[in-house]
Amino acid sequence: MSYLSVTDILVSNEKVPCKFLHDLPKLGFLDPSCTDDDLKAGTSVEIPIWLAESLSSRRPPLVTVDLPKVYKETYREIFSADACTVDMHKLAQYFYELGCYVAKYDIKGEVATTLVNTFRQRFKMILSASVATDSINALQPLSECERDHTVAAMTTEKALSSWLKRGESLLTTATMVANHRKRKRAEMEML
Amino acid sequence: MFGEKVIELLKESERNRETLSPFNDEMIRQIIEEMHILFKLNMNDANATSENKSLWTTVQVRHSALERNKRCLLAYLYDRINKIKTLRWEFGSVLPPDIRELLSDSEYDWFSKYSTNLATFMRSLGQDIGYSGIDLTENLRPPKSLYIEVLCITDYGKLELEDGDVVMLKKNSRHFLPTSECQTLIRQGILKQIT
Amino acid sequence: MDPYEIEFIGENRIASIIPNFSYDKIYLICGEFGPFRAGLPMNVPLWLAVMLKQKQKCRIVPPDWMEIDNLENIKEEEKRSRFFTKMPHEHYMVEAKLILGAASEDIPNASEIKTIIKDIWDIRMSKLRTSMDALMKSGGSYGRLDHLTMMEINSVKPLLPSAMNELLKIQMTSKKSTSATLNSSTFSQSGTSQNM
Amino acid sequence: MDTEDLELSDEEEEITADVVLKTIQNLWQNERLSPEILPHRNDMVECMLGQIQHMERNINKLPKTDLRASIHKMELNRIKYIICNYLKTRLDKIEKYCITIVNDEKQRTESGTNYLTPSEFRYAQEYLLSIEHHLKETILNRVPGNMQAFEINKMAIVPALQSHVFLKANETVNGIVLEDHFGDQDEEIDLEEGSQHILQYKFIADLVKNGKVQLV
Repeated sequence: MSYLSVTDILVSNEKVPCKFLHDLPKLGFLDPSCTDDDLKAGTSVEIPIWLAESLSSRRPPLVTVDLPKVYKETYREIFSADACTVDMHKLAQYFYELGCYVAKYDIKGEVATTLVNTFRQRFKMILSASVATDSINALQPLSECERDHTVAAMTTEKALSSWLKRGESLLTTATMVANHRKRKRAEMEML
Repeated sequence: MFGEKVIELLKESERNRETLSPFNDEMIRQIIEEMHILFKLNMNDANATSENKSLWTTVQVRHSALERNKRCLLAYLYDRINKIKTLRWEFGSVLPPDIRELLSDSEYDWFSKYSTNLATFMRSLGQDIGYSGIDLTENLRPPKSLYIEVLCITDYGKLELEDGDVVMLKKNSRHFLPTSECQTLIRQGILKQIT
Repeated sequence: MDPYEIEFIGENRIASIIPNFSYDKIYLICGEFGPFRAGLPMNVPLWLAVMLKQKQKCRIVPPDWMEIDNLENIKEEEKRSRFFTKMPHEHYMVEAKLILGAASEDIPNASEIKTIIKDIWDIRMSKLRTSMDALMKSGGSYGRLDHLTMMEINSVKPLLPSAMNELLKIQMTSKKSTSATLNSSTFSQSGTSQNM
Repeated sequence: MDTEDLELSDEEEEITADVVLKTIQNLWQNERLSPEILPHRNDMVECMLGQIQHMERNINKLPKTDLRASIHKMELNRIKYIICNYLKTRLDKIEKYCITIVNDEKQRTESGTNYLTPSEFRYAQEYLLSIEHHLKETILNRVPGNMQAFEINKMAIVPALQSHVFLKANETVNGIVLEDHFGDQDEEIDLEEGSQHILQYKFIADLVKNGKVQLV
């Protein structure tokens, strides 16, 4: 994943449970329930995955990373029973992306298998949402990246059906120009 | 938690993928200041590790936070660069004042450099065989007809056509023009194609 | 690519017209056409056929395949077959849309023909969705798609390739990182201290 | 109004304008659909630009309302669209992957197998410099001393050669190996002439470059 990717930065801001293996003087604030200045070895805290990754990859590691609950066995069973019933948006909007980060902390590789199977199963939801008449409801249970795929597919679908219907494509105002004009108009109306 | 401020900036940008927000100078300044504070704390604590070994761990946490802040700031700037590039292709080399205001001074310098570099490149196209260059901001859609009917959205003034004719583009006036000569004005929102 | 770009590519096909004017041969970059003899059929690129039709300079001769019995057979075959059947040509839909759009009065039974072609298209599109789902379930890394036309292939972009990319990415990062933790030696403490 | 037969160079055979046009159309289509930048074919582009120029001069001799003039103009607009879109597609890739492309191109120039035209290469280098300057001025020069490096390897965006693409085989190619990333099992397939497939670009990148397959 690219260093400059905004999406990856947002994904890696998601928190995961970690246990600190050493004392952390002056960093008590990392644990909202901690009143001391220092954080004691053995404390479990939820920290963003970017920090957890960086600390667990030090030699020796400074933290051990635990799986967030959606990647644990209870949920893995739900996904393998029927992944399509899950409202992924509520449960874990970056399910696959975060899953790719945490899969390495699952030595048995079961998280990896769950991710792959879940994506495969839920692909039909993307397919049907992309042609749904009630697109708002169809989009609702999808995770962030599933939504991106669906929105892209809807755009294709729309372009195709308007091509089938219309004779000629009209030349139009460029997107940014149009959006900025819209925004300006909205600002003017507010004044 | 570290680096939260810059995340807000990035979220905002992700929400508005097709508009540019004003450059957030103040936020950038605050984040850089936060980095200097973290850095100073680390310098002090790194020097004190001989007495308190566990300070070393703290130093490493802060170091990760510094790296993270740097990455976020660069990503914010790079994301804007891509949008500013689009401005060049859509508005042209002269930005309307209200758009110009959204850019920082350094960004405006970058815009000008980009624009110059692009112009140099476009001028070089076909030079070996006696062309005076090709404008790549034109011919963006597959051509359908030689002439189209357009409605003028704003008072623009005179437009001189290749054959020497001059048309007056006034608000709400309608014209029948060669597609190749009015496509840029359509993209800039000055004209609108009507069926 | 958007549908208009595929249409643009399809417009290079040769179509048959009957001009109502006479002219010498015309030498275009894409080839020479003519001479134009009023009342005599001749071949030109589809884009030129449509352009002349719009200027009322010709009639368009419907291509052989655009004929009701023929189309009914294609439709039946498409319904029966589990796979995609071979269409009259790569740009059948573009040709149909342009000719029926610009010159429906030149085509006998234009509206029935339009309906059958749309039916064939719809059958193929729904088959396409089913095959996409099957492809993702069966592995999602390779597929063979004979007889799909360019416009049809374009209709599954970016969804199919990007879902396949996503699947691959999930497989690679989740599995790769599993093996990475087992034998990893990332940066050392001394390396970090130099950075500080 | 006549199209001339074109000579690319002394050793090469004469090649007609319609062949050049078809070649450019295929180049354009491949460039649009491949994740990486493909070797430039400035010879073809310049050849076509020469044709356009020649044709434009002739059109100007015709009366403005002449039907033939409109037909020629329409054809020229179609060709200009392809050329502009082809060049712009390349420019977009050059910008997006500029760090990777500039690095690769330096090596390719040494071995004489460059992908970019001289002016594309100049453009890529200028573009990269301007980005570096801007990031330094706004951020890097203002952050703490040990954070100021412009880490070019980290910043590089690499074209995703593993992306899936659609292709049609122009001729039969046997024995394409679809490597399995997890070492489980490699698969081998044949591309028969006229058959269509969706697979990872990296397995057939060479076939795109030597014209044995066409991206669709």
